[in-house]
Amino acid sequence: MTRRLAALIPILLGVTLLAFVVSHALPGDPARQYAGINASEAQVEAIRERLGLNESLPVQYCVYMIGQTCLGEPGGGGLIRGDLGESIRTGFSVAQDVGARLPATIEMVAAGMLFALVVALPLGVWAAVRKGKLLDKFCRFISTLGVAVPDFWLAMILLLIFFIVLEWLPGPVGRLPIGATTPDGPTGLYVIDSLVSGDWETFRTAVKHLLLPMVAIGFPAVAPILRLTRNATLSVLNSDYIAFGRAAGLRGAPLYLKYVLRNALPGAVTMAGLIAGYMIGGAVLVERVFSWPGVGLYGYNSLINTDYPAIQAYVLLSAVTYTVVFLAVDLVQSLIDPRVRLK
Amino acid sequence: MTGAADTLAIRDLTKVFRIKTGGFRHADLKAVDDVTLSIPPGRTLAVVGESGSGKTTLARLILRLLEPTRGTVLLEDTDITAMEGAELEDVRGRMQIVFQDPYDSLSPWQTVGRTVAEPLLLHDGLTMKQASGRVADMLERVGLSPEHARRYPHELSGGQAQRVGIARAMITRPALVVLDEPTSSLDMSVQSQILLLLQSLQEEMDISYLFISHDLSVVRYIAHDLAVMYLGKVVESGPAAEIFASPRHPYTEALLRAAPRPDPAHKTDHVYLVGEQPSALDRAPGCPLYGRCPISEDVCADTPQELVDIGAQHRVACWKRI
Amino acid sequence: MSALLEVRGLEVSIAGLPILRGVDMEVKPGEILGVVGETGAGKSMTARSVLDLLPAKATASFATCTFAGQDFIPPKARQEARGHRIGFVPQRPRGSLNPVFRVGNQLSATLRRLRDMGRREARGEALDLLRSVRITDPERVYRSFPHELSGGMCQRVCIAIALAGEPELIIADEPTTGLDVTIQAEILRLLGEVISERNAAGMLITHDLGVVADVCDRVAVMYAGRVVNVGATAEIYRGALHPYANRLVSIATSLDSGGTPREVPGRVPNPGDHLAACAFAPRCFRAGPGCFDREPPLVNQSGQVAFCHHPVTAGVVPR
Amino acid sequence: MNARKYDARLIIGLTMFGFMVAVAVFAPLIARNDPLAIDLTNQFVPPSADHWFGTASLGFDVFARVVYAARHDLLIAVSAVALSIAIGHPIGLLVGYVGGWGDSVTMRCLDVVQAFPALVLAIGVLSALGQGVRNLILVIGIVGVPTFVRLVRAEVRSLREHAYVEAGRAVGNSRSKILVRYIAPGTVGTVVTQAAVSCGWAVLLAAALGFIGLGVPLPEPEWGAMIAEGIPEMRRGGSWWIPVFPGIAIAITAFSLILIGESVADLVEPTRRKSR
Repeated sequence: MTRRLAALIPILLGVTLLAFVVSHALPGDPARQYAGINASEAQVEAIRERLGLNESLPVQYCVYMIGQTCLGEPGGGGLIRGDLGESIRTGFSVAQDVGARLPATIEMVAAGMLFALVVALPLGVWAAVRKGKLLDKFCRFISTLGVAVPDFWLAMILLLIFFIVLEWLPGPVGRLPIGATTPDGPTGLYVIDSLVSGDWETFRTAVKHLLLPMVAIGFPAVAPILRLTRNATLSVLNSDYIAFGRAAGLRGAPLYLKYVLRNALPGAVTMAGLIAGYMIGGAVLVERVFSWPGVGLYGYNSLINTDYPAIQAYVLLSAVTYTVVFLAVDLVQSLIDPRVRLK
Repeated sequence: MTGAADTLAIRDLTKVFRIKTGGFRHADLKAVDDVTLSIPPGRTLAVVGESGSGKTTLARLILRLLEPTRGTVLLEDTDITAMEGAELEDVRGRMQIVFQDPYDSLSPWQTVGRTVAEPLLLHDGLTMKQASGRVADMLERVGLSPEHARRYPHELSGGQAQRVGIARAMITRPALVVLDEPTSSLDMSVQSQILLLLQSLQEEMDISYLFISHDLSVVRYIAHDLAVMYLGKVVESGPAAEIFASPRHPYTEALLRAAPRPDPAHKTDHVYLVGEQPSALDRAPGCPLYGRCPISEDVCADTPQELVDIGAQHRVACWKRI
Repeated sequence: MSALLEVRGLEVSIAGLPILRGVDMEVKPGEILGVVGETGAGKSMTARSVLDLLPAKATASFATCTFAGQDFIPPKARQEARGHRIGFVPQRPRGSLNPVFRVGNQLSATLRRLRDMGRREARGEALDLLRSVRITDPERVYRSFPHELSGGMCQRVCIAIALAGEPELIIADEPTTGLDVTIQAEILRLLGEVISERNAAGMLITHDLGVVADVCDRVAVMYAGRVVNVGATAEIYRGALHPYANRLVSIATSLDSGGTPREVPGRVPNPGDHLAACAFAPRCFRAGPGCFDREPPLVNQSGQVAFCHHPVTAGVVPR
Repeated sequence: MNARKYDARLIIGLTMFGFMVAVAVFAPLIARNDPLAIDLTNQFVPPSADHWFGTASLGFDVFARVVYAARHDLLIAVSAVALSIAIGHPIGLLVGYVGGWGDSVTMRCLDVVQAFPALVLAIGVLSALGQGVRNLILVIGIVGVPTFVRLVRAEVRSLREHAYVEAGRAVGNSRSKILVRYIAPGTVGTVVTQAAVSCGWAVLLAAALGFIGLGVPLPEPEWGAMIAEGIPEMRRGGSWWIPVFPGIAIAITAFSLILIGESVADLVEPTRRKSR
């Protein structure tokens, strides 16, 4: 446990270093991008000075990590104090901006994951049991197709069908209709907050708004989970211990279900981690389509406004989140797999 | 035995593996522990032991596929222990190996002809064309036809693949061939074919064999001399006939008693040793068999046992059986 | 004496390739039958057919199949016999135990299923079973995961599971391959003992003639999907009628005595290979022209049965 | 016995991919209209005989743009994957075979790179480097490197354990010869398989970057950017043809490539297992 946590430190350090390199050391000139195309050379130089871009790279990294302390000046700041800089566009600190938008993304990704699991797990087991039959072939087709369809396109197709043609679900206006009061609650997840406070009307609206983003972000994850479940189930079904269990007189669905679930679980957990990473990346696309006010949309808006600190923070936070999710997966893994536990 | 005439002489050969035991701790595992052996020209020394006895590691050390921690290896009176690079690659022409799994020991991307010719290309500087005549001869010698040279390993049966492995090992007429369980993954009827082939090749080319096996019946047939290993130690060595007739070490005795024999009148004696072979990490500092041995006494636990000659080259590492 | 298990005319093919081509075999009450043969001879397939545990693409048909007088041709009868009437000891003991459950759970789950026991009762019985397969510290083994046990210990657990349903027949499929020599001997003796303690019968599948000589009362020698020679162990080792069986025994015994083995030329046929009327004819030292196109007749001599045109009878010295 | 079934998948994949390649190569013959032609009198026209896929803003012909975009998207995907292999394959071979210190450092570096979701990393780098086809290829190629390093490294480490590698050393081959003659050939199959799948991913990644405005600069046609044009139309409630057709083009391309990769993997796997 402590070793795993210890192994996390160099990775996180590397992540910050890479994020720094991407923002400071690449051939592009951030100051010029900041200043815009029409800025004079003097303006660019002023910005360069203000951002500390005239210092040597190691010093810049030091400032980036631990703030002005590095230059012997008061003022603090730096990554380790949670200072991600100030957004040029909104004027707030980036950490504050991101914090405000995080629940929206979490709500969407969690719903998407749930959707993917609910669809893929039973289908995967079923496809394995009926290996080679029509259903299995159909599942294989779907899983290949699912990987090939871009999620942002799927999002628009869903909108076309359910919003424009059928008019069943709301359009791409975010989490609630424009002007609606947001439910108060501890989690910031509207579906849960409204449920807790018993506000049924808001709950229904929130769910309606969540449905399409959920499917759009969850659908690409169906394929890998389905495939993993199918293969895990097959390897259990073809294992020596199932053969021996049958020879010893164990029979029927309980045997399979218990064995398959228990043996396939470690693999499924790993896969969930990978998919979480994929969704964190994909969020920017789906949020863009649905105007979903999450971290991804924030990243996108920062991008088109060349809001430099915000973009860097967005990139860095995605990586840190992914790393932490993976650590969690690793820990869960060691709890559920006795073979890993031993090591 | 005088060292001068021997094809192979190894002295105090030792291999220690560093094993991670969790966290940042590790332990030293003595896979091969102070082994001294020699093989005269044209003779077969069989090294017998169960899995974990260190016999395979010993073979890898002799061939310099693994680096020994300590000790020396003399091949035809040349010390090869410290050889490196091109010098070592050269000496490999004089010592060869035949592996247990015939398929796995042949590169799936090379034709049989190329595989068999490779030692000639590397050591005699021949081209593929120049080598092809000798390859064809060698293939015929091991009971294949020259047209097998164009095939790939997956087109061969197990027995044929093992013949290719033998052809590769013998084509440079080496002084020493290590046979690492060469028949144990083959069917019985094919097994005897390979054994007969190995024997006739030895007579023809005067090669020395180091024959690694756990199968006593095969060893009884092919070996002139025998070394029995347990947990990295040689516990008994000497002429094969002598050891089969009167085994002295309790472990050798246990092996011989436990091996089922194809004779309904002979019933195997099953319970000679207690329990199962421990990990080499957990063995007693004295006799490795301590704890399982039926005749052991307390002193065995921490008194190391040296091989002692009890006459006629028969040596045993057990103070109670000298 | 009527047979406990009788199989006649068993044919199995996998994806259209014939694997078994008319196997006749019987196990008598209280005896241990050794089934011997090389790779692809069909030893395991025979056993699996009896338990209806063939691979998915395989099809099997019997002319006769009875167990203690009961018709065993309906697959359901064979399925219901698993564990209850026929116990099975596998080839790879460690892989045969589920890696994520403790072995004690696996054993007591089998007991609860086969003997309708409650949780606590099953646990007690499981510990007794572990003791009966000579495990000295059953409590510890009960709590262990398979990867924490040695191969020999896993095989003892598998034997305990095979015994859980108090079966009348125990089929062991190469139960000692992969185990150390000294452990092999113990496992074989254990198998022999638990079979006789329970007045059960045994079928031991192996390629090792030493193992057969050690524990089996009778031997069935298989070649290319058929039983070619059956007889009492002593008779087979004294002089098998079928040239193939004869050669196998002679190779084993001559190696054992340090003598030079006789050579059997050629290789074991693969499924799908074209076979002569007598599949062994191309490799046989006694084969005549008839062997290739006429089905070999049944020869019944000196307590043995063999299918052969030119059986090795007394007085004929095999070349 | 299953060869026929896998062949069918491979044939479908190859046919579909060949079709897309043909579209890219023969774009001028296929599309009658100029993909860059502006016609302000014919904006947002639904599909018709003149404009098979309708027109977008500025009167762009969607059909011509979908067809010409194949050139950009395929070029970017194929070049990027070639770049990934050119960097990743040798590194994987080397660190897999030599192991030790260099291996650990390389793997930790990969851990760091892979901690970033591919799209997010590409966004970060592109926002610094600036737009352009060459930068797109560079970024997508680099994002794909870890996959190949890991894949080849894992393959090398398992190949290394085979007795034939030891046999190669025992007959006197040098270590470099072992790597080239005995180990490298064994990695080709998996690399080819992964190359096809990676090409599919690259198409998707290129389109995603185009979608958020970091792709091929306008007015050059690119599938992802064309889909993005449809977003404002969504709220207005029309012009379905603008996003639908480029999306289908992406899906066909990615689907065919992934199908090729998967069926080749299934074909390669059993023969490899048999030959070992």
